[in-house]
Amino acid sequence: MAKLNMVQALTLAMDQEMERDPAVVLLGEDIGPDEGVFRVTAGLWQKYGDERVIDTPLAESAIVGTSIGMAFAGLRPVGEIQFSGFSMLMVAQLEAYASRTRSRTFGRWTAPIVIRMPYGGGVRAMEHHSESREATFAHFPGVKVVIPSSPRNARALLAAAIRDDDPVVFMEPKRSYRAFKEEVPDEPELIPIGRAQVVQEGADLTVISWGAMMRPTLEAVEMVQLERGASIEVIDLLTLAPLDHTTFVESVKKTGRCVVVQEAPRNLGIASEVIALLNEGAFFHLEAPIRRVTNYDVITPYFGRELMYIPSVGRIKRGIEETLDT
Amino acid sequence: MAKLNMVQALTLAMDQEMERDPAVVLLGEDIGPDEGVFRVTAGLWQKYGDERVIDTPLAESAIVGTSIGMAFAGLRPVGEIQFSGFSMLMVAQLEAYASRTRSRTFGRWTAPIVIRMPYGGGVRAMEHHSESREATFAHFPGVKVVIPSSPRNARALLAAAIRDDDPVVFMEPKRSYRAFKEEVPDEPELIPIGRAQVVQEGADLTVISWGAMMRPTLEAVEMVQLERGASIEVIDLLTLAPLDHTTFVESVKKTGRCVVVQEAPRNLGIASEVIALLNEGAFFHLEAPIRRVTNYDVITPYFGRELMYIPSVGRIKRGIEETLDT
Amino acid sequence: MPQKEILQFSVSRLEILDAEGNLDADLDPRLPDEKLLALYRGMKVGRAADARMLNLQRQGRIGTFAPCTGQEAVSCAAALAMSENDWFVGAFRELGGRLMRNEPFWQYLVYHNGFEEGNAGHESGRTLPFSVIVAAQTLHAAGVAYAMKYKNEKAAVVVFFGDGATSEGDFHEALNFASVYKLPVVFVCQNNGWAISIPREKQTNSRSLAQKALAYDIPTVQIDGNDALAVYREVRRAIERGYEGQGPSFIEAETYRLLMHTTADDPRKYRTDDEVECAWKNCPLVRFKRYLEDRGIWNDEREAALDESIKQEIDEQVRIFESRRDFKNDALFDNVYSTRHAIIEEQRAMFHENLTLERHNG
Amino acid sequence: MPQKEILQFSVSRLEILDAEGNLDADLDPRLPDEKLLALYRGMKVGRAADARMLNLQRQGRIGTFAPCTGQEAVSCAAALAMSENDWFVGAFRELGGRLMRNEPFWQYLVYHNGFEEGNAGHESGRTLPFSVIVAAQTLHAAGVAYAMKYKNEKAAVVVFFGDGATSEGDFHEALNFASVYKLPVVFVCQNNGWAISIPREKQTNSRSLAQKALAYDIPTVQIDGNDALAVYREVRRAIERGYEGQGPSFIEAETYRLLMHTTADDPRKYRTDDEVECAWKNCPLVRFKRYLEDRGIWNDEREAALDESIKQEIDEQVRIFESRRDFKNDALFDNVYSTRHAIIEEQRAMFHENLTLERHNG
Ligand SMILES: Cc1ncc(C[n+]2csc(CCOP(=O)(O)OP(=O)(O)O)c2C)c(N)n1
Ligand SMILES: Cc1ncc(C[n+]2csc(CCOP(=O)(O)OP(=O)(O)O)c2C)c(N)n1
Ligand SMILES: [Mg+2]
Ligand SMILES: [Mg+2]
Repeated sequence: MAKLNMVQALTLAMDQEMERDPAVVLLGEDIGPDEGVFRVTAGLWQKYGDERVIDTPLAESAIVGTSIGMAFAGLRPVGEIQFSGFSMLMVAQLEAYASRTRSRTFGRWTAPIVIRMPYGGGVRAMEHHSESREATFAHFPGVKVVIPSSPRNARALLAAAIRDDDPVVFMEPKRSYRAFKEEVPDEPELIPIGRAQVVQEGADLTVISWGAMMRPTLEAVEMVQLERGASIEVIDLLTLAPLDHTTFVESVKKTGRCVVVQEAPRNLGIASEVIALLNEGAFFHLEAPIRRVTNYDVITPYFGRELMYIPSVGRIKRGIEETLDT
Repeated sequence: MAKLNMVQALTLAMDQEMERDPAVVLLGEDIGPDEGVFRVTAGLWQKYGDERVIDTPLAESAIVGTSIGMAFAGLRPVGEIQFSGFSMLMVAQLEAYASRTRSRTFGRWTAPIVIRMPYGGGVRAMEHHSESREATFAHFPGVKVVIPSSPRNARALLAAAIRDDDPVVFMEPKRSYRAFKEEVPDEPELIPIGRAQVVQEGADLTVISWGAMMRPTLEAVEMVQLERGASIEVIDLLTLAPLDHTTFVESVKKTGRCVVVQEAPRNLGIASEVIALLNEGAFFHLEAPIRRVTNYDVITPYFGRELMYIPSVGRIKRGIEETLDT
Repeated sequence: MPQKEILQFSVSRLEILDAEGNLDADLDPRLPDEKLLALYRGMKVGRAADARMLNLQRQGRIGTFAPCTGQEAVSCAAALAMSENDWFVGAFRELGGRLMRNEPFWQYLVYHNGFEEGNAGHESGRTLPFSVIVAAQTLHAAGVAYAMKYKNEKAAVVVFFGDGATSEGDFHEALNFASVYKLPVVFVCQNNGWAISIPREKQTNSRSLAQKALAYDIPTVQIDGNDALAVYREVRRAIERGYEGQGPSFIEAETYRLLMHTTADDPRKYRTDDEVECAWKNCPLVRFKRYLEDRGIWNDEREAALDESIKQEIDEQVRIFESRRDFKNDALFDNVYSTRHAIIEEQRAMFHENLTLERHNG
Repeated sequence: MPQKEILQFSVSRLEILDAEGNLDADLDPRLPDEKLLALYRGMKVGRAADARMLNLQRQGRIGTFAPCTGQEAVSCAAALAMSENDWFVGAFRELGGRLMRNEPFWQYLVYHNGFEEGNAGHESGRTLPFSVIVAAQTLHAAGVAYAMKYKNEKAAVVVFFGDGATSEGDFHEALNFASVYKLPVVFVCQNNGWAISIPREKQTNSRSLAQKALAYDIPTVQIDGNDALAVYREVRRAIERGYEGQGPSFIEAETYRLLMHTTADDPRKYRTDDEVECAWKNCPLVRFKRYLEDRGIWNDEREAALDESIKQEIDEQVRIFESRRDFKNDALFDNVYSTRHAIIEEQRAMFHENLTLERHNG
């Protein structure tokens, strides 16, 4: 058991999976001697060499397209896209092959690949380095989308993603990379993909979020609880596709009120689908409209203004309060 | 005034816009002598020549990327992607440049391009030829997404898209290309982008749809009206981004019940966002859960089974009936 | 130190057996008789299967497909040059080669009748299914080759794509990737003169497609793609180069698409009947038959027997195809993911309910 | 008719002024003094501006940026070779050239301080803004060039990109597109040896980047990119080729990124100090200064005066930058679309409400 930040936890997951299974290889830009621009592959090239930690040419479609080929031939590739802003270059391979090979061949061929990428804002990065595009990937049937929120669940989810027999887009909240540390067990640990986690139970309202938004969300929840004595249930989705709707539908049936906190723009984000599913599954239990606390439907702002646009603790808190008051 | 099918109406729109404005050029695969695989550019190469009706090499990112450059330099390019199934190859150019150039340069540079593509199933096409991916494009801030449903509105919307100063993804329901004819005025006609159309007014329930689903929707509505004497309001969204939520929120405030019919898979489709907006704007008027009648969250089925998966008149009708009965 | 030439490149062209049946004996790979006969049979099967599909399509018994007539030498001779351990990565115009790789024709028909079952379950080993997104499969080929190298397997990957495919970004990324890691990939460009309506000259301004490989320092050659011997020789050499760790090779095989692009296409809109008629004179089967005759291992009698045996084989396959119509309606829900998920199973239930009601009402 | 060579290609390399200051007088473009001085000034401004940005970045007054030190000759000499009507399409490492194109440095700083306003409003004419998605801008260049040709304008497009960019699919599609339509594009590859941590040799297995253009039959040349005269000469020739309807040209300019990839990068992780030290000996400014001195139009006094004038200019620009901090909070809502839309305006209202409450509470 060691106290690790999320970067270290992710490195640990890859290291242990590579030790366990020689079919696991990593590929991406600058993941070798440079150890990844966020150092997530620290030490792995030194330990596993060129063949298993593959520094690729600058070509995102190739990273995913060759991963698919490797998977066809029995490897377990873990590709890194340097920033999610560049991930649009590989969606054709994801949508047309990774996502549907199992279905279109009845399992004769499958593409068990992991595509890792840092996502989200708040680190004063350059343009195209701060997007949150989980909904783009989650919309493709057959793709699993996973976003951890802490070092410990990051390690356990990445290990599970690598062992998963389906293509997994694994999005890492870069704002949380080094934001805090957590005890992470030495022994491999897995969190099943496709399950949300009830972070805390409550009776008056359900807050749903994921990734980098979990920390401000929990902060806001604590403030509301302290200030008003409200009892709030908090759910960390962890898997964005396929959604674990049972967990949040049951929760909202109980609480009758819900706030969804999302870093991405509002339009067609994960929150929209959560609301649609709650509308279908918990309609007669709802006592107030479900509230979305999200970014706005504008381009991802360059860093000068980004913190005004990403949901803040204050906005989340107000969202919860107003929903409690409706 | 002539009776035209949708293909002819689209050709007419392009012809008239090209006559009006020499800055309008068309580019795409097989749009010249071959007149497009669906013949939507029939006669235009013969009339306007190689320079304005540009047969491109087989490269979708190039079609959109060079369109963006042309637009920077004052042209009004209308690119064709042969089938929406190949459109994923150009989303990087759409997301990183077309959608945000206006915002990121404060209007100093803009990308008024139109990207046309046939979408949807029901014509027994090959694999990757039957997808409905409007939600993918609609999720990008700054992109307008338009889908016509009839020859007349196809002509008027395409003309408006070409004159629009923003990037427009113009998706053509290929199942409706030759399905029926309609009177189309000779004189240019425009439908403002960003507005939904109330196709018929009603008091008991609102049905929302778009594109190829409008026809079965209207059929189902008529049956329900006849059989049960119900009064049903029907809305054709026409523009999928930005959504004209005012129109459908007002409608559902009045009717209290709503069904959304969508050809795309359910998860994170336009219907999800419509529901989220209704939840926000009409919650206290809702008398029943909003129902989604959509495809399932599976890969777009190859044609042997596609008609079982695409919403049918029967399914739509049952969706309306059940919502009326809730 | 002014301006000086620092690098030289060239592209050469190889022909062994020309349209008139003239043979370059030095270059003849001297295949044993049984291989020659297998190759001829393979090409004939491809041609006959294509013709049958055209019939079936016209009768509405299968959907749209892309005929391969005229291009049989490329995929068939390549298939012959490959071992079972090598990987066959096709696009959508390699029927002859696929059948030589033991893909059952009935499954091919099932697929073209709109059912994913056509891609399922057959044990054709290392033959990847159809790939519709032009050029995408070139990256899969590079990935498979990486795996072969990684696992130290003696296996190469032969990937097919058209002249049009050379314009796509994925093609470029695949060649670069294969070159950087010296992967055992044989890039076989079936230059059939057309990408739907776009002639080769408008697809690119290059004087050859073979020269595309120069950008990556990949050994390259242009061949007459209707010359099965040339195809065999070059693919074989390239595979061996791959086995020996020498990396990828590129082959531009010049051939011609004698029929429509797909059954939904009308080639009269963009090319002349003259051009097509001319191209028929280059038919890869005719010259190969003459070669067999010249070697004294073929005659009209054998031809007739072969035709009959192929007809029977195809009839049998069509019969199997026609008998396989009991496909599960809800099959699409089976393999969305490797394991069951509540959201998919709920939708499966909805699907069944809808189908039942539909039947009930309709 | 066996195997025969059908096509020959070569790549040549051009150097005019070497690192020691030796000049090939035949190739010297013989620029008039004022142009030479403008070029030297441009390179010096680029260097000084870079250094200032490094300072500002370390003080937290601007964000991450990509320094250009060592590569000034490429974008500056290209800018000098261009007319106002030509288009400058850059990536993110052409500071010197951008400033020569009259992009105000203060705006460059505003941008790098995280505000889109840095791209707005200045009248730098045909200079496109920063492009971060590697290689994407090569397609924009081809599109702009198409428009120029379509409008019969005498204008070429000079597009810059790195060695790493040559691996992207967009690069390939752009070259093909430009070649097919014979567009007036000058593709300038700033081969600075590295793409972040990936050395040129691992980016591609080719012996040169210049040879990438052979795939498209685009005229190509490799030059010493630290030799401003060679850059000027080749860019100018290529622009003229464009004017004359001869289509695109490709230039591989070999240079070196003397500093970090961006200020977020630590180059010690992947290259040796030795290598970098060595590279400093090739500094494009040193040899150019010697050239000016040899021509008798430069001396230490002038150098000192220039340094002083540049310092003042940069100080002034930094001062303007520092004074521009009154940016609208809600600016992001202004240009989502060309016209206002209810959904955006509702969100703008929410945004203001949130900001007000935030201020009130915090
Ligand atoms: C990415 C992509 N774009 C467009 C298409 C539509 N399409 C199918 S085949 C084809 C032409 C392919 O030409 P070529 O590569 O020469 O192969 P051929 O059909 O001649 O065998 C086109 C444009 C596609 N399948 N994929
Ligand atoms: C499509 C894309 N992938 C990855 C990146 C991240 N990235 C920024 S610059 C760079 C290296 C670029 O190398 P090169 O083209 O040689 O240009 P240089 O930085 O050396 O000027 C990378 C990988 C990006 N900006 N865009
Ligand atoms: Mg072809
Ligand atoms: Mg570089």
